Amino acid sequence: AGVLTIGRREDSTTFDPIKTAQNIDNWVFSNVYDVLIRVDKTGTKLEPGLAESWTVSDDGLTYTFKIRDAKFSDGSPLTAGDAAYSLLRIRDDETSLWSDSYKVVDTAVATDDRTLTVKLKNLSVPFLSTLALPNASVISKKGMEEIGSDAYGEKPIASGAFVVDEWRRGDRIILKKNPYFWQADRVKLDGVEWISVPDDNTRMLNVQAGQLDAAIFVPFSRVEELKKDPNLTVTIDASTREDHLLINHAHGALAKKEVRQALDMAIDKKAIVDAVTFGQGTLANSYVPKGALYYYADNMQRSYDPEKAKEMLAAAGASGLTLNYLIRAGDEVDEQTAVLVQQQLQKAGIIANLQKVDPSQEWDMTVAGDYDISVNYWTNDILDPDQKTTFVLGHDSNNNYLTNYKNEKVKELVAAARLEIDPKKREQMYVDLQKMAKDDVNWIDLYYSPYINVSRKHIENFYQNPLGRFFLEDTVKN
Amino acid sequence: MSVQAIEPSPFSWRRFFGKRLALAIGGGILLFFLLLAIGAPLIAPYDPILQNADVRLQSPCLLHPFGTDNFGRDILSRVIWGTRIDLQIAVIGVLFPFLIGTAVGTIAGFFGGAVDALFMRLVDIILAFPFLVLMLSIIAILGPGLGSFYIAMALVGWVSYARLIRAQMLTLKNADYAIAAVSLGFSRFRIMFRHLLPNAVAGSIVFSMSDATLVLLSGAAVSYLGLGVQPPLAEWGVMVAEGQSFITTAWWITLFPGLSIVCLAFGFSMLGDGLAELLGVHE
Amino acid sequence: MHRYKFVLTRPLQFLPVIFGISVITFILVRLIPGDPARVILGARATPTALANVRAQYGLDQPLWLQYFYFLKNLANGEMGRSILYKIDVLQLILTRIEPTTALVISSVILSVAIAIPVAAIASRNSGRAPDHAVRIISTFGIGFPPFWLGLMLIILFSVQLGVFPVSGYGSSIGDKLAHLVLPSLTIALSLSTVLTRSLRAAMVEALKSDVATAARARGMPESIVFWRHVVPNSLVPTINLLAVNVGWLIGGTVVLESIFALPGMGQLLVRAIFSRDYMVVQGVAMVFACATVLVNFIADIVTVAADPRVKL
Amino acid sequence: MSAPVLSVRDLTIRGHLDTGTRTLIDAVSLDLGKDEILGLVGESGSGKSLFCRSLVRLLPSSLLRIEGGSVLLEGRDLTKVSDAEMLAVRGSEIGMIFQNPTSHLDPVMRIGDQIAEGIRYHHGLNARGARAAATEILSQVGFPDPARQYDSYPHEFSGGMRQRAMIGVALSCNPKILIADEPTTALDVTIQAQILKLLMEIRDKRGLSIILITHDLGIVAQTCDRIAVLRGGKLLEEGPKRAILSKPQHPYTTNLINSHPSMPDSAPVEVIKASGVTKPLLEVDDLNVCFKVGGSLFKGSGKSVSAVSGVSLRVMPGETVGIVGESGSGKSTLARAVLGLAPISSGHVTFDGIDIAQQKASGLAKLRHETAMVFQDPYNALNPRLTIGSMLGEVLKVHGKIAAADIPARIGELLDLVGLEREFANRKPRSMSGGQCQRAGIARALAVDPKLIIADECVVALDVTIQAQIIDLFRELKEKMKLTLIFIAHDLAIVRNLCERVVVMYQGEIVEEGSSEEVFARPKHAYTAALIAAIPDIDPDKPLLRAGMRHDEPQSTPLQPAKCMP
Ligand SMILES: Nc1ncnc2c1ncn2[C@@H]1O[C@H](COP(=O)(O)OP(=O)(O)OP(=O)(O)O)[C@@H](O)[C@H]1O
Ligand SMILES: Nc1ncnc2c1ncn2[C@@H]1O[C@H](COP(=O)(O)OP(=O)(O)OP(=O)(O)O)[C@@H](O)[C@H]1O
Ligand SMILES: [Mg+2]
Ligand SMILES: [Mg+2]
Repeated sequence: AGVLTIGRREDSTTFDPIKTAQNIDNWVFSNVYDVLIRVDKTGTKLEPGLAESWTVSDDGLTYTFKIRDAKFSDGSPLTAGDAAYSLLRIRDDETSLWSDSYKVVDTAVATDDRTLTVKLKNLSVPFLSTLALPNASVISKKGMEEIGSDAYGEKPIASGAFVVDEWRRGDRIILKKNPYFWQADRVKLDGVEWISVPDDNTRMLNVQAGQLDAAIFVPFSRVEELKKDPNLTVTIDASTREDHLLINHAHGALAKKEVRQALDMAIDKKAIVDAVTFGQGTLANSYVPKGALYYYADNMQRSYDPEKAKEMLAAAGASGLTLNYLIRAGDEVDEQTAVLVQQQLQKAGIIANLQKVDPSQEWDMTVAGDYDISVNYWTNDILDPDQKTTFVLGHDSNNNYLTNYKNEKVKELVAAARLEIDPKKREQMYVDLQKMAKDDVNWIDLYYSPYINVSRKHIENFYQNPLGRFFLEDTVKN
Repeated sequence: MSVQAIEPSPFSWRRFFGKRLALAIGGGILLFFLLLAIGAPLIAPYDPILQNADVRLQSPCLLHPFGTDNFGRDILSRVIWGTRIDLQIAVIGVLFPFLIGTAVGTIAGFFGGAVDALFMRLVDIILAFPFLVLMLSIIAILGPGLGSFYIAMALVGWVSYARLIRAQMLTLKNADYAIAAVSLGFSRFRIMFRHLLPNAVAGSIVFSMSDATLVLLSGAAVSYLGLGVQPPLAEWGVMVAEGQSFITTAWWITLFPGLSIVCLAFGFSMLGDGLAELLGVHE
Repeated sequence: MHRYKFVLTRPLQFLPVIFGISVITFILVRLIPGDPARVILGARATPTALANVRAQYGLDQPLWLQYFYFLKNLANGEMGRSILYKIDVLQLILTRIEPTTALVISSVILSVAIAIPVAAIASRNSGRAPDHAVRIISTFGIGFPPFWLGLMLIILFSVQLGVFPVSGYGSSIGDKLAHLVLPSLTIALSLSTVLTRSLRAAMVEALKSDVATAARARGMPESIVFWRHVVPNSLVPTINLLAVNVGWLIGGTVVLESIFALPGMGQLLVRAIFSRDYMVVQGVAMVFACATVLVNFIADIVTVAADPRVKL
Repeated sequence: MSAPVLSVRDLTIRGHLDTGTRTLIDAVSLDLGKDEILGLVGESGSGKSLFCRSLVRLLPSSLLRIEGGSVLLEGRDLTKVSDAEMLAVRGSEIGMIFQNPTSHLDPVMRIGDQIAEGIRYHHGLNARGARAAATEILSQVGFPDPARQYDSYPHEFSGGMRQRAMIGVALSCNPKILIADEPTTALDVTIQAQILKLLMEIRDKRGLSIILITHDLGIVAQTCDRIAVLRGGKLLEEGPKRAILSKPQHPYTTNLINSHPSMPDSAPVEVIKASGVTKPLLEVDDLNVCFKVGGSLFKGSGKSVSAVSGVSLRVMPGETVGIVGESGSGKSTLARAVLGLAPISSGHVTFDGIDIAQQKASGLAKLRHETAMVFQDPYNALNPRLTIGSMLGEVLKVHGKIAAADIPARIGELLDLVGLEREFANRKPRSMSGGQCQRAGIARALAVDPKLIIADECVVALDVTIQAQIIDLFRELKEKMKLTLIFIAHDLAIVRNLCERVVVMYQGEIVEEGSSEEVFARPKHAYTAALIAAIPDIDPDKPLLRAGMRHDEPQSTPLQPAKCMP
């Protein structure tokens, strides 16, 4: 019982699932909306959501879902028609930011009230995973048509554990328990308030002073101190976040594999884990996050060796390399990493000129290829590694995550892995991809970091799965 | 005219400094910082950007009197080197607005009429223009760093000086000696800049001292938003802003640069007070 | 009341100011490198998605046309649609006006409430210990970075003593007031020092003035001399100073809104600038501009009311 | 003399200043009898104000202290009584009227309330009663509509009315003694006469004793019973008015009496008949000057003030013309318009044959080269940041009439000419006295080597003795350098001493013009007659105010709705 108050950095922007691509929105959606298929607590398995069960045709092109007997928060029944509508909407609506990811859907039809049949245009193994994306949540067709997307984005009619009671823009979202939720008896809280407290210090102090039950985004530097407080629990949940150093392969000497390898060796990731994450992170050895599907734990990790790096650079004719290091302003961790990396590179004879610009400009410059190296991070949206692999190695429209990385063999393998139905073979393909990426140094993997949240002692079961979903239906406030 | 005996009075420090006390304190503080800035390479015990993983987050001790930050950099050295940047911020951040504002105010006040109306509308616009939008936009356009900051300060800051000088000019241009100058056939340029401006500028000089504090604080605010000087440069505002994460665990990271800002601001204020008394300016 | 005639004519002069600000903001925000479409799409952006977003918000139109639409909207009392929040900008701003306004007003009240008695004590003891103390404290007080001061106040009053809420805004009036105490105090600690200095100087001057001498010469005790003659005569120059500072404050609350998690316009503005939410930046800038103009207007009215000699 | 109501014994005031300790009032002893008006005269800085303020223990600064002597009021020594007792003395026993009513009246408080304030405090009346009492006082001091004027603010009144209000405030608690510190210095002669008359009436009505401070012996002669002369903080002499005026003991007093401008000068101004010269140097023809007041960018027509309307005037070379008239009558505006310093609305100014309006550039250049102006306020007319030498040097350089090498020598000559030591070249105005500054101002005018000098009230701010010196200097220069002089004053006596021709202005127009002798002997215009009558003569037997007294003052700021050209 009780209302859980959670402090976070920023307020949501909308509740219309197809109109946002930001975690701040998705993390609230997942407890307001429900999806056909969910990702489990460990972040490694799909489990039934609004779809009780499903079958896949032998050619892998036709999916048939049996829709559960559930209700929307306004009490109206949730049908296969709503599910079909939602899927087509995210594919077709012009305001959808996700249409590309669902272009693979050919038709989605409600064969009857409880049966949804989806036909794909072509084979796609990750398809089921994409249905777990919060943005593909099931919305009420009737509701949307009645009140329109603006009102829906403000106060949605949904079928999740909680409903939006009030949204005080910029301040808080007040959720209350949804009595129509099909698992309503699982929900122990009366409600949840997501409160935006932008300043990290203030957010922590709020929990320390007992004015918030919990806060997310605990800065690395505060973990040890908060752990000491007997009133608090610091929860460290595995995440899919991976921080990496982007390298612009199109710039001069960076096109050479040996130079990139030297760069990899010149960076002491351990020092970064120590100084920047205060030991909370773990060394990254693959672009696939640790613990995620098909993660290759034995992937190679180049050891820190500035001298060797220097030699390699000399051999590659790239001594006295000068790099333009782009930093996102306002991101403390980024800035700290940059300061460290700069000094490390110096030991290998590489001069890194730090260039700090405001976040959206940083993004612009990265896209324009106007950088040499820059730190970035990625968190998975879906369970399947295909999405990230395609973006990072698959040579699609974004120049391999803006690195201009080129390797035809990798490209082919990415496409093939998407179509491989046999999980064993598929896993092997992803292991190969991880090895090849490491060898090529498409970018430099730095570290994996967990989700760190803090809560008062009387809060139980407050945790996230690696994709970021909070399981507030399980959270207890004593 | 009146003939009165003046008896010499015994020496007293109070009388010696008299009204100059504020001036002396303010000047002393600024001189101290100036020397720090000039002598930074000699005085600072460590390289301000040198990281040392062994002494991270060291509280003040003999080796590091002000402690170290999360990279093991020596705070004292960073504070000393920061003096260079912060003095520069205060001086340049005030100098350009001062020059621009003085020129505009002189011309607007002296010529009046359409020129004045035009400039004053501009002043109205800038006064009503949200400073932050301008500051953040300029920084976003030109990139964070001191250059953008100075430009933004100059674009906004001149207004105060222009208003001060203009108001002075409006009264001074009707002063008898200004009219006398006209009647003597002096050129407008000569009257404006040789006769009126020197008499009009005292208030602005005094104001510039408190303005320097405002500029320092604006710089700190910009640092808080993460748009301060480029790392790893040591600048007080940035140091305070970055040290915020350690405020409950490593107070020394923020305290010393914070105190330096306060002290420098105090120096400017005192100097301003002293100048006000010396130049006979009333706030 | 012919002296108040400017109340009717003055608003006309606001129009060019507001218009000028609209043009400058419009140009300025668009000069900023960066693309709102990319910001909201993030790393997963695909070219079609980008084009879609740009088309939806008319960002693919030529600039002058965009400005034309902006003005057209404005004439209809609309400010366009937020790219980030996907709602009407005016509606968005309306939800954010109250905390900022409340913060500014409470800070001003608090600052004045501090400044007047402190300046009174200092000026009536001019040249003696209390005066020196006030001068030194107020000179020091000006130099504290507000974000640092704010945090210190939170640690002291909320975490250690637990008397005021740490942050946020609250819902009932009493609750809101409690939430406003610390942020306004942070502002007041620096604003009141500025006011105190000016007031003190004016009061010291007024205490020595002929007006005060004349009042003393007719046998008025010092308290009447001070409160009925010195204070009213010292307020006028400070009104102007206050107005200028409130003007600064209106656009400058962002840092404190952020520290104290007040859901105001400053935060909205910063987030909008960082995400290139053009319409919101423009909208907020306009609101800030109007507020500043309004504050100056009010200051003029107060000045006229406080000093019968002033004609505007 | 009846038993004194107030007697001062050996009063000594010292100032403990940064520069050392100075004795500012040096053992002064004085008595003030009942119903008596005691005139306290002395030059600026002699300690008159200080003396009076010390009587009510309101010294201007804590650095100045009463360090000896006593002030006895009905047996109590005011230098010893408690502060609380002193509050009761101030206002209800001793009332004060100050020199400058504008700065002493609270600008943000209604006139009536300022009077009522004291009544409420001292007599404990309620608001209504105090208002009635204050209204009564307002009518006593000559406010025509006291009930309405009670609610007016000081700035809504003219200087004369403000001084009346000030007197009202001083009378509010019915004091026995009134101290009036130069109550009329800031006022026009006609108004000065009214205020003095009012003071005497009040004295008669209420049986007050008055200490009247002034530096004008004429005023003393006209109003006081006894005279005390103060100089450098010392009482030089004291005695009944007639005794002092006819047989001054101290040479300083003699000097003071002799330099009073109302003394008919020994050498009458000789009229230089325009022999042969027929062309006037300066010709002003139907000149109008209007000022826009109010109005702004957005409302087109504000009101216009016609400061000078339809003035025609000719000045022959070598002539000395005086322009007189009360404050606001347009004297300065006329002077400025003539010199091209104020915009001309219509009419013509011809200088040495060139119409300035028509040949603007060359006309102005010629004007600037051949005319110069001397200003009223000696301090404000000099740039405070320039030394006298550099100021003169600049003028010489800009005009280029003499070679650069000769400039230092010429500066020396100029200083000699105006009677300043040569070392003054290195001084700044702040370190000079008013008279010295005024000489420097004259030197500056002479540096131009002008044909015409316009002196705008250039002696008003100075002490009588220094006034006399400056007038002598002008007379001397006029003869030496064949100058044409236009001398503006509101003090007729000075003009009569210096000028051969006089022009009387009233509300922007010339109401009378003629030779000095003629105008003074037989004023044709009533206004001129009133002006002359209002001059306090140093001879106590030529009583003040023969002319009829008006209680209401002439409207001195004619606000005429756009009578002049747009
Ligand atoms: N506040 C003060 N501090 C120091 N000296 C002062 C102060 N006020 C007056 N004095 C000195 O006291 C002396 C007498 O001044 P006081 O004002 O009494 O002259 P006064 O005769 O009234 O002159 P005036 O005719 O100009 O009013 C002057 O020498 C003046 O410099
Ligand atoms: N710049 C101006 N703007 C508006 N009105 C003005 C201006 N200058 C003078 N006046 C008005 O013109 C009239 C004449 O003023 P002027 O200064 O010529 O009088 P004056 O005879 O020299 O008076 P005083 O003896 O006080 O110097 C006055 O009513 C004055 O208010
Ligand atoms: Mg005096
Ligand atoms: Mg005049």
